[in-house]
Amino acid sequence: MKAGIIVFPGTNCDRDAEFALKMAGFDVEYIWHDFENIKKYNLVFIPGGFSYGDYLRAGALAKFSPVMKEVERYVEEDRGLVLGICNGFQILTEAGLLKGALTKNKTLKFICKDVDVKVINKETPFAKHIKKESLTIPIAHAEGNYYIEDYDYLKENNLIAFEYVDNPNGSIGNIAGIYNEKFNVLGMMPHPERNSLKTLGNGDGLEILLSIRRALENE
Amino acid sequence: MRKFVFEALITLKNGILDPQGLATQKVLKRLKYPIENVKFGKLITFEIEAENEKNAEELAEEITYKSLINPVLENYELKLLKEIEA
Amino acid sequence: MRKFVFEALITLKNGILDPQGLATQKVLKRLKYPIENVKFGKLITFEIEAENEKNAEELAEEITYKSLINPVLENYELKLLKEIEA
Amino acid sequence: MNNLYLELGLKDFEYEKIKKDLNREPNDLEVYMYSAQWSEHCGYKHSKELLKRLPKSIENENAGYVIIDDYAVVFKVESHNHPSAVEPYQGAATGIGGIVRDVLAMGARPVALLDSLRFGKDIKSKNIFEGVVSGISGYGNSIGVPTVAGETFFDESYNTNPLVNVMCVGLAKTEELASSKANEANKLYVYVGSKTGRDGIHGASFASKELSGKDDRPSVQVGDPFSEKNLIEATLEILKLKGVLACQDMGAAGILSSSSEMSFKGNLGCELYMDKVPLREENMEPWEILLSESQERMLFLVEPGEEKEIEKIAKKYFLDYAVIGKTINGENIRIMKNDNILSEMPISSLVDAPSMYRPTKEPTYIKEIKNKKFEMAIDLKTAFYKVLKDINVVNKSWIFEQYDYKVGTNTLMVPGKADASVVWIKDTNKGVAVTIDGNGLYSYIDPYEGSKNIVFEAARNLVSVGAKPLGVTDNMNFGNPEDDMVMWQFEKSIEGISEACKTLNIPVTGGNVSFYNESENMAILPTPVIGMIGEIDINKIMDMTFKNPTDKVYLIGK
Ligand SMILES: Nc1ncnc2c1ncn2[C@@H]1O[C@H](COP(=O)(O)OP(=O)(O)O)[C@@H](O)[C@H]1O
Repeated sequence: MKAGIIVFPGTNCDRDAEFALKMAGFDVEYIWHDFENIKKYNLVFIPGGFSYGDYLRAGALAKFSPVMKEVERYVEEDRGLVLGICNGFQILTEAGLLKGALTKNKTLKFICKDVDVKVINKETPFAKHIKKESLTIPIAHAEGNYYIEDYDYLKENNLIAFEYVDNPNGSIGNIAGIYNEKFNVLGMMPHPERNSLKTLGNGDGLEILLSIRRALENE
Repeated sequence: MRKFVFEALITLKNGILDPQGLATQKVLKRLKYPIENVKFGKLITFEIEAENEKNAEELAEEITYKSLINPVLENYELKLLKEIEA
Repeated sequence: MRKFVFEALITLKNGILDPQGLATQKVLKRLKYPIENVKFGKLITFEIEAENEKNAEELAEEITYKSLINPVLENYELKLLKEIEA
Repeated sequence: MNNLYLELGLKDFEYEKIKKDLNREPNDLEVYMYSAQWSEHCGYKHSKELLKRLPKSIENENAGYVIIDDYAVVFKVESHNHPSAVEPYQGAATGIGGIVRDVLAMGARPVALLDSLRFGKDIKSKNIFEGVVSGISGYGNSIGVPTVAGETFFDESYNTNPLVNVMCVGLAKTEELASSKANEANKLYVYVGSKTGRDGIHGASFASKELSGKDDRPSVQVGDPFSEKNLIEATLEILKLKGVLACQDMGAAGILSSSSEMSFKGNLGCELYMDKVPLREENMEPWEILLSESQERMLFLVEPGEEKEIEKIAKKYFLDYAVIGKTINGENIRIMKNDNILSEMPISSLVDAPSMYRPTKEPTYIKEIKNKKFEMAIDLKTAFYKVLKDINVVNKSWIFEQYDYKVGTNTLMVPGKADASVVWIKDTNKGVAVTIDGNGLYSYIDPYEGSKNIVFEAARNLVSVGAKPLGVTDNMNFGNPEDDMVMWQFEKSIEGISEACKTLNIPVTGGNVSFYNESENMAILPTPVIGMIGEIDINKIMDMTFKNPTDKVYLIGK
């Protein structure tokens, strides 16, 4: 299975993603944001960091990079799965590929710590092979407060992927991650790639990446 | 070509939590100021080169709506401030 | 007591680096927009309760200078927007 | 008579020396250049004699290093005390930026940050404290370098003069280490990074003057972490190019100090073109361009022809780029603008500030302390609770949870879990253990023993996670060096650090001196800060949690 990691200027979790994706059995390549062809990847991974410094709003300037038009087409044509973590999630919402928006944590501060998240919808290619009901995954963000006007819409369409057990940032409905309607895009604030090994935590993050690989292989 | 200066005033939509405003208000109230309803927004100014005022305004609108704001969270008001020497 | 709404427009002093403005401008220019001099500032609105306009304005000045801006980096312009029902 | 030199902080005897070195009166531009290069900050006037006593291993590079397996672990500490007093957020942020570029200039990828912070206890200090922490968080998190450890202490003597010491650790394969020494004439100086503005002009001499209060408003440097992150990636790519010969960050006294020092190290001269520097502001004077401390800039020395490749990389990362000078034979620095020579003078004079060391003697307060009797005025239980509640003892997670201490996925020991943190060197089973420590109170009561103790404490911190100490970087935060008491404290402290390092048999690989830390005529506690690096087997890392009921607890030592 081939994973492509998109690297924007300012992305800083690209190498972490490479490490974890290899751990989960993917062949991994980097995709510089100017690049225009991503068809060959089974998984497109948009990692965390501060693309363009997050200067206008988190993720706002990255959506104009040429590669994002390709991501849009990739999703439309259902070429594979798109996973956006942290800044990746912010970019996907800014680009309109996921609903809602991410805004400043209600504490107004950056938060770096381990949190527990419940797996809400397991009937998706991303989550169907996750065995646990709840996972311990690190967060590290200043703008992870998820907001959507029509929360019920998410709920009714099973678009909620993960919920915080103990809401750290003020997200509506404790939302930690959501899907798009086609279930081929997942955005989440917690960083599974930072907990892909026992020595880096308890390894729970690997569960998600392994689940994705298995689903892609069994398609 | 002519050059126009614009100012975009960007505010949070009604109902969106403004933690910065709230925190600032709390601090100021603790200092005993008779203050309410503190709200944080953004002020972005920029210059547009265009043939005429109308074109400039259209471009400025497009830039503001498509790039400078997030319509899920924010409202904006765009003002043409002045024309300057190109 | 009466109630007045103020708007503080806060901009960076001349010569102070504006990384947000620069990065935004670079991206917009790459999208071929004829844009220059993008500058980021803050817009803060708040309400003050006071006996009269003069007192309200003095308080608003004080709050803005002492608490809302960083005089090392920023300039400001304070506007009385309107009076509202107290 | 032109009194510019006095306004810029040069002394009469220094001016006389300049005239003698030049064999003429310096012009205004040259007075500016000297005032920056001979400031305490760049010239180490009061400290350089004493620093020679430290057991140093690596001379004259941007940062020192120790070796673990095939890797050079590059590390250095630096202070940003005065900028943080004036503008806490930006002061701390640009402090991080600066130390990261020091490590980067060695060709190392920055992999960890540490911060040693000291604040006062008044209301203003609270703002400074919060501003500094968010500045470190804002900048460090954005560039993707984890802040893995630090220390925080509060004491009245730091009211209005906080100490913000930051340390960066980087990794490079030993054969990839870069040099800052220019080795041949007619090589090009290539500028890469953000544009030059009037930021921090006079910063270098400013850092060497006491803060007088209200009107100290130098033009504040603002950090741009996005450009820094780009600069990190660009620099690491550029250093892989074959025609790139040397590299240096532009820190204090910016273009002037970086180019002259690189040339001086190679016994060469240089030519700098003021009309070629990328500028952010209009009508900048040559002295402003030379001395500007605009952030996020690097200087490379390259083979003619190679600049095209550098340009490509710079463009990729949204950075400015320009050929701004070259090395020349001889020993002169020549400042040019549009083919006119604005100044030409020997670099050796410029980079060698006169030493101001003078013998010191023990101040009277030491005896008073020694003779003082202390009595325990409260009962043990009350004391116990008082200690637990003390601001210097309480849990510091409020601080470190604002730092992204996990980015890079190498942090094997996170803050709060042990006395030192551990950063994994992926592809090996080794880790770098890191700690940073100071203790102003001990160093005040007895600068010699107190400083020794800090080195030993740092070593104990490393040993407690299972690491073997390998090297030290020190940051000397002291008051006004023209004060006899301060100089004595400084001298004893250097002796203490030297002695402790010799005992442990580890070198001091680099460091930093910050003088003039005082406010309202009160010097801060003399505060040497020690950063220490150790080597550890990642399968044998210890934390401090008790493991099982009935396990025995031993006390070792006396
Ligand atoms: N307190 C100190 N202990 C040991 N070495 C020091 C100390 N202070 C400065 N140095 C050394 O002096 C040299 C110049 O330091 P500095 O001017 O801070 O470097 P930079 O060029 O990065 O600003 C460096 O090699 C540095 O390691």
